[in-house]
Amino acid sequence: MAVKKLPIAKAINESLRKALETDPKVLVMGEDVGQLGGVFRVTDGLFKDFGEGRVIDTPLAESGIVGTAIGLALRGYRPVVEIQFDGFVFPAYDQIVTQLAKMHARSLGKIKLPVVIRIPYGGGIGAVEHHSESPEALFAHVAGLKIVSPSDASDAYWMLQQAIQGDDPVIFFEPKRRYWDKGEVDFDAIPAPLHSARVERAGTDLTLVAYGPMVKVCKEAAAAAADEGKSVEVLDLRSMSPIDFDTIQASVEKTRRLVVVHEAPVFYGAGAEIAARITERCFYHLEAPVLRVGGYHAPYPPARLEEEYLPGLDRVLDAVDRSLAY
Amino acid sequence: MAVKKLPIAKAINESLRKALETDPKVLVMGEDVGQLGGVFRVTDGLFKDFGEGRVIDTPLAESGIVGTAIGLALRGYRPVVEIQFDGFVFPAYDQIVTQLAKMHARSLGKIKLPVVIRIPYGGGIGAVEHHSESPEALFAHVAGLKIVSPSDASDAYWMLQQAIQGDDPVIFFEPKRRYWDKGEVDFDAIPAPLHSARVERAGTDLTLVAYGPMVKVCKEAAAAAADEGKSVEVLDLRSMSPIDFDTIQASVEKTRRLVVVHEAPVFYGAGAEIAARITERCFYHLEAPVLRVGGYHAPYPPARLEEEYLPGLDRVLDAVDRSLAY
Amino acid sequence: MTVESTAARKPRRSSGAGTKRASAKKTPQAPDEPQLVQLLTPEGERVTHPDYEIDLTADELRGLYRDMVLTRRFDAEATSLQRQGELGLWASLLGQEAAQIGSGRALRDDDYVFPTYREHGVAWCRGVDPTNLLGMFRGVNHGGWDPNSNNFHLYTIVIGSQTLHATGYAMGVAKDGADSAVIAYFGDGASSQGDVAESFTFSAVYNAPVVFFCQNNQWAISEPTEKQMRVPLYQRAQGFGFPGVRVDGNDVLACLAVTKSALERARRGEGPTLVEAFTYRMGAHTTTDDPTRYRADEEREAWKAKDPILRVRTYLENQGLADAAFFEETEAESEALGKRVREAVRSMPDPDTMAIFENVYADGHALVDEERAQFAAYRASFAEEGK
Amino acid sequence: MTVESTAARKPRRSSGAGTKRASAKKTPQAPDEPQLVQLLTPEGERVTHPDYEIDLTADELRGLYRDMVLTRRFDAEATSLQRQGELGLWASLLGQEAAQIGSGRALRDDDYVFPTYREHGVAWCRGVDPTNLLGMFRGVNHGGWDPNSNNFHLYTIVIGSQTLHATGYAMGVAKDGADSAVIAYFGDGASSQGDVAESFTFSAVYNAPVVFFCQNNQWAISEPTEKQMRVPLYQRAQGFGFPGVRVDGNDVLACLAVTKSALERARRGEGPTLVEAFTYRMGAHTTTDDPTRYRADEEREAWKAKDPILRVRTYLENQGLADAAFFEETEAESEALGKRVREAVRSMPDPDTMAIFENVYADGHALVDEERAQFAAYRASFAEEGK
Ligand SMILES: Cc1ncc(C[n+]2csc(CCOP(=O)(O)OP(=O)(O)O)c2C)c(N)n1
Ligand SMILES: Cc1ncc(C[n+]2csc(CCOP(=O)(O)OP(=O)(O)O)c2C)c(N)n1
Ligand SMILES: [Mg+2]
Ligand SMILES: [Mg+2]
Repeated sequence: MAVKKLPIAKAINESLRKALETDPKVLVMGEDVGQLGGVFRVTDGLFKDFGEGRVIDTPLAESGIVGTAIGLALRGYRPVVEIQFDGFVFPAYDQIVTQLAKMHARSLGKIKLPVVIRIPYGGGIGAVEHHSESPEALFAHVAGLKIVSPSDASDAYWMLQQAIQGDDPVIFFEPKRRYWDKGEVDFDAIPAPLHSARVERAGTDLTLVAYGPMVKVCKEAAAAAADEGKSVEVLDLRSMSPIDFDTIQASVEKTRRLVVVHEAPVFYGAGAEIAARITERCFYHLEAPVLRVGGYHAPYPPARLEEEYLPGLDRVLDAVDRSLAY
Repeated sequence: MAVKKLPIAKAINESLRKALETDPKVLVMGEDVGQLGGVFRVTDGLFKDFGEGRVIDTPLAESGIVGTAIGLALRGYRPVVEIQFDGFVFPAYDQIVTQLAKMHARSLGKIKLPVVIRIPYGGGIGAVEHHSESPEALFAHVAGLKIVSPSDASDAYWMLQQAIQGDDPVIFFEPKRRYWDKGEVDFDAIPAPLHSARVERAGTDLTLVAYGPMVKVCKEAAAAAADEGKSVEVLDLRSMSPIDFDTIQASVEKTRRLVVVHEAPVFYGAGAEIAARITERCFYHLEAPVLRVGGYHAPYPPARLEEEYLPGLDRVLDAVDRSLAY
Repeated sequence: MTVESTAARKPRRSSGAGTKRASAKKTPQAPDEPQLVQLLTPEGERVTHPDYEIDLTADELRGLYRDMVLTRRFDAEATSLQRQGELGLWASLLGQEAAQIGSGRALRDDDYVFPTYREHGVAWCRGVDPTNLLGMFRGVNHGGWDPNSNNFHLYTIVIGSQTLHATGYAMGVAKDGADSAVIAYFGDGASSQGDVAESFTFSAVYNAPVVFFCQNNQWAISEPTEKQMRVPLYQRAQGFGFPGVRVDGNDVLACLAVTKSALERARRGEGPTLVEAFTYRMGAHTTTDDPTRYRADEEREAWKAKDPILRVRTYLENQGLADAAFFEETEAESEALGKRVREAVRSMPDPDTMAIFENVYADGHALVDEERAQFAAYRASFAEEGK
Repeated sequence: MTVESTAARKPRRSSGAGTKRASAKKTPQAPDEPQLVQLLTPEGERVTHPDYEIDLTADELRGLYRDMVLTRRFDAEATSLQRQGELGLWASLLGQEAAQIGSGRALRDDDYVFPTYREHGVAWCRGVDPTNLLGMFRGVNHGGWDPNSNNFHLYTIVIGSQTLHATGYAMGVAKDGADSAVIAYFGDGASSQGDVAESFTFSAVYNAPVVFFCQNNQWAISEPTEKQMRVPLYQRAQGFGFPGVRVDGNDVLACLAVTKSALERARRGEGPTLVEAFTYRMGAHTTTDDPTRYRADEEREAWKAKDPILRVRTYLENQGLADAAFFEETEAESEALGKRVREAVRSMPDPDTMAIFENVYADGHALVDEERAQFAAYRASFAEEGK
């Protein structure tokens, strides 16, 4: 196998396949994940190869999907659940935050719930309402869950492997508008720890932190800034809970400026947590307040407005300039 | 009427009574709110006086309660819904965040949903699991909702009046461990705007921001600090969405130090948003990073541990000291 | 072949749950077990049903035919506009015209409708301008009409949610002492959602004047009804304490009669009814779907023989209730509708960018005001640069 | 008076939904309509039922009696420990002993139980040490036993959630090819929750070996069953495609027989069953509740005459199946249990403060580690000050 160039969706598909092959306790379940292979074809071919006992088309009920996944995990299975779109996870919210997240603690550690919930999230695909949301902060606030999001094919493959192998519930946010972006996956690699941030591009003047779909935008912004002589470091956060503050801190101690970028609304978003904590850790290093670029405090708009709503190159560069102007 | 001294629970009861009397479209609904008068007796006597047509005992289904309240609001009613305890709001989470919050925008303003959701929240009453949570950040992140919490009887009465009169959905968090704390209610007062913060105690050395049950703790902390010669200003935030940043900013420009206190977990909590935004607004004024005191990233513990888990006087004073030490 | 016999895709349990497997003509019915209600056979033959009779004038019959033809035409136009890139997505109702027009024409003006995202035919009956339906599929808004102008609520995408809104609305109708009724549409897939069950409970407990109208079109995207239920859906109602009835969803007369009867029951204060319209989604789930991945052509072909429009045409012709001129007129009218819709969509303006910040709150919100101002200033800075 | 006749608190609809109102002896039953299953009358008279027979030895009968007496004693002790301030709260099972012991004793060791917060009698049958149940009510933990030691899951407080866990677990049992069964307990109030309906759908679709055991104790805190349902709950099952049966929940023999039969059905691969045990919550909802605010004493008195323990005692005595020595022994045993529980609770240690940070994650979490360390340092600073 060694190295292959794959789109993110295919990397996830391969990762699921690998998990199904390796561990007979792994199950894939969700709406339309079987026969159809998922609305994004992420589970394509798995039903055919592993059968309906392993790749399960479920009734149309998200609370039921997560609730029965919990029951299956109690029986020793390792369900990998698909929620069809970000906006449809909320019927399962109760099962996720009161049951899935808390059962390990409730049982004083006797119960482990290795359930992975895959959610294609974020905008940029011209969809109708509820198909473009970024609800990660609504999960990251909840103790007992781990929240991650890959930004490229290699991470998509490996982070999902790690999520499935771990014994904690993980919400795995997939950047749906990047599903078709190709990248190299080294199937023999030794992956970085699941919850570590990664320096995507080194720089000295300012740090950009992003995750999921915004990593690409930030790398483009850094390249554009370089043309203007500004050296921008880009970090891929990869994990929103826990957050690898050490890596951010190390970067900010060097660059002294930080801008956090995500699609999710800024208000009470991940950027707030990062800004608050990094300001505490780097109070005497920061030359400018941590700036945040993200969604507005408004419902995700209709498709014809999403280009303006989503943080793009210009808005990131604007924040970079504002930070550097301090 | 004029002025009466009432416990918070009774002030809410009077406010509901007033609303039922004034507006025939106001309804009170929830589990056990009728005959029983609610598990905290907050709706005591209303069923008797207004009948089952206005004070409605509902089936045991939170999504159904909020979903039918939305339908009633579409028909022109103004439902005031009770969720029995904080930990039981999550079955209704989908209806709240995808329907209640977004329908006004979805309809381009044609539909108004004046629904108030009352939630007794927070710990300190020695309860079993799910009865002591502080989930406000999980709602404040969502556009379309307004989030408030009174800390005393007067605010309990007036803020609920304002919430019911407004045309937006409001989540009204009631500090359950303060239900029996008495305070004066002036029934002829002209209340402050619903979403304004209030200076509870003036000071010059540091600002403490809190809301709901923690306001009392912060006032005690300020008094204790005064004994040690430290002048601490205490703000009652009152509204977690929107947040009255102007009032906080004005205070911090004076005191140059800010500590935010809430029971909810610190990670991705309201304190993060306040810290991030105030740091941006007051970057050159702050002598110390904004510090946060709140819950840990752990499920709310069993009752015998809650005194240690909840931010108390000592932990607030510790943060005050740490801030002043910068 | 009756509609029902095709329905039995796999053997059902033969226990006390009381399913029936084959044609109603062959199996004697238990007295309390609803039949598949049919008033017009696929061959265009008028049949009777003891509980559901309906007496329509020729004008009314032609009207139903016209509604279905125009709805289908509109739907086809929308599908092709999507292919041309004018719409981002379209959810076709092809095959479900009778269920929608039959139930839609059973309503009074003061009744209130809670649709899913596929009720274009019902919208038509309510007088919602079809071009208004296209805004959300084009991506210019999330709902382009005033629900109260036609008592037709916005499309609801999150499956099942609207059944609770309908129930609450109906509770309000009862409180007002009005004799209006409410109808909630949902799909076979939606029947699995907890919200739908909760709406059954609430409506039963409060005796709310609501009709639950399920279009069982056999599929929830790629999942057949066996993934949602073990026995026919209409039977679910009685366990919640109200009647359920299965109607031939491709028979506009039966859909009209059954819905009318359920609405009248609601008006009389007798509470909710579940109507299961047994029909078929002839097209893809939406324009992004590829049904060849999960279902056989033969199934679709079998249902084609039960086309809801054709049987009415046959009936009208056989009975001499409509002449060639009528059919030509309807054809012309439907072409004109297609043209109007096409033009309306092509000239539909993009929303103003600042609309992002509008209508988030009814009474305003400080943060929205702040972000609106910042965004305006940010955009203005580009305009200046551009100068 | 039969249990059933008391049940009809208000007139039910007389429609096809098929409710029955009065004593089974008076009303002829439709063939497919389950009777209220009873094998031992309130007067201690042994009666038969065509579908549910059971043949128990004297030993077994005495065992059931003993289980119920000890469970009641334990429950009374817990209530009094709460009054003494040793527990923060207690949810009494008083009146529901037969439902719990009957169903609990129907289980095999390899079966798995998903309780609510009131299944102290079932816990007893599973061999969970009663003192372990008290931890969460005392506030020292949220669940003090290892679910897998006795195949008895932790108490679930959020209403209805556990029915989905049970269903998923049962799906796993079927996947494993095991012939174990799963039982999910819930209340009449819980039946309104969407999760419960979803568990009915999932278990029906996947034919999961699960028994849904509803203790209809007539009340959900202050709300009578009319606020949750319009027709008897057991009827709900058939609309989801599996059988429902109502059993006299104060009759331990009937509960045992009916549950056993449902479990066996599950083992045979025939899927779920809903058992509605018709019983009564003799006490308050919990120790914080005041039922005088919402229900009449007479209702409680009427149910007292149907006490689940008394009828077994009468039967044992009348049949000469137990002598005075047995009753004395049981009494002594129950006193000893009370004493043991009292002592165990009083000496139950408070949890270590640092437990706040334990078991949040199985594989750890950087923030928890950081907060644990900060908290430890913060506490240590007080210890130093104290020096
Ligand atoms: C809560 C939720 N989950 C998933 C989806 C994605 N989704 C859209 S339509 C659909 C199938 C609906 O099937 P059915 O209820 O039968 O209606 P139909 O589309 O056949 O008219 C699904 C799964 C959704 N919209 N909402
Ligand atoms: C989701 C949820 N909502 C509300 C509550 C509060 N509550 C606890 S018990 C109860 C009544 C339960 O009634 P029932 O299901 O009949 O069980 P019983 O207590 O009678 O055994 C309620 C409303 C809860 N625990 N969970
Ligand atoms: Mg369908
Ligand atoms: Mg009950």
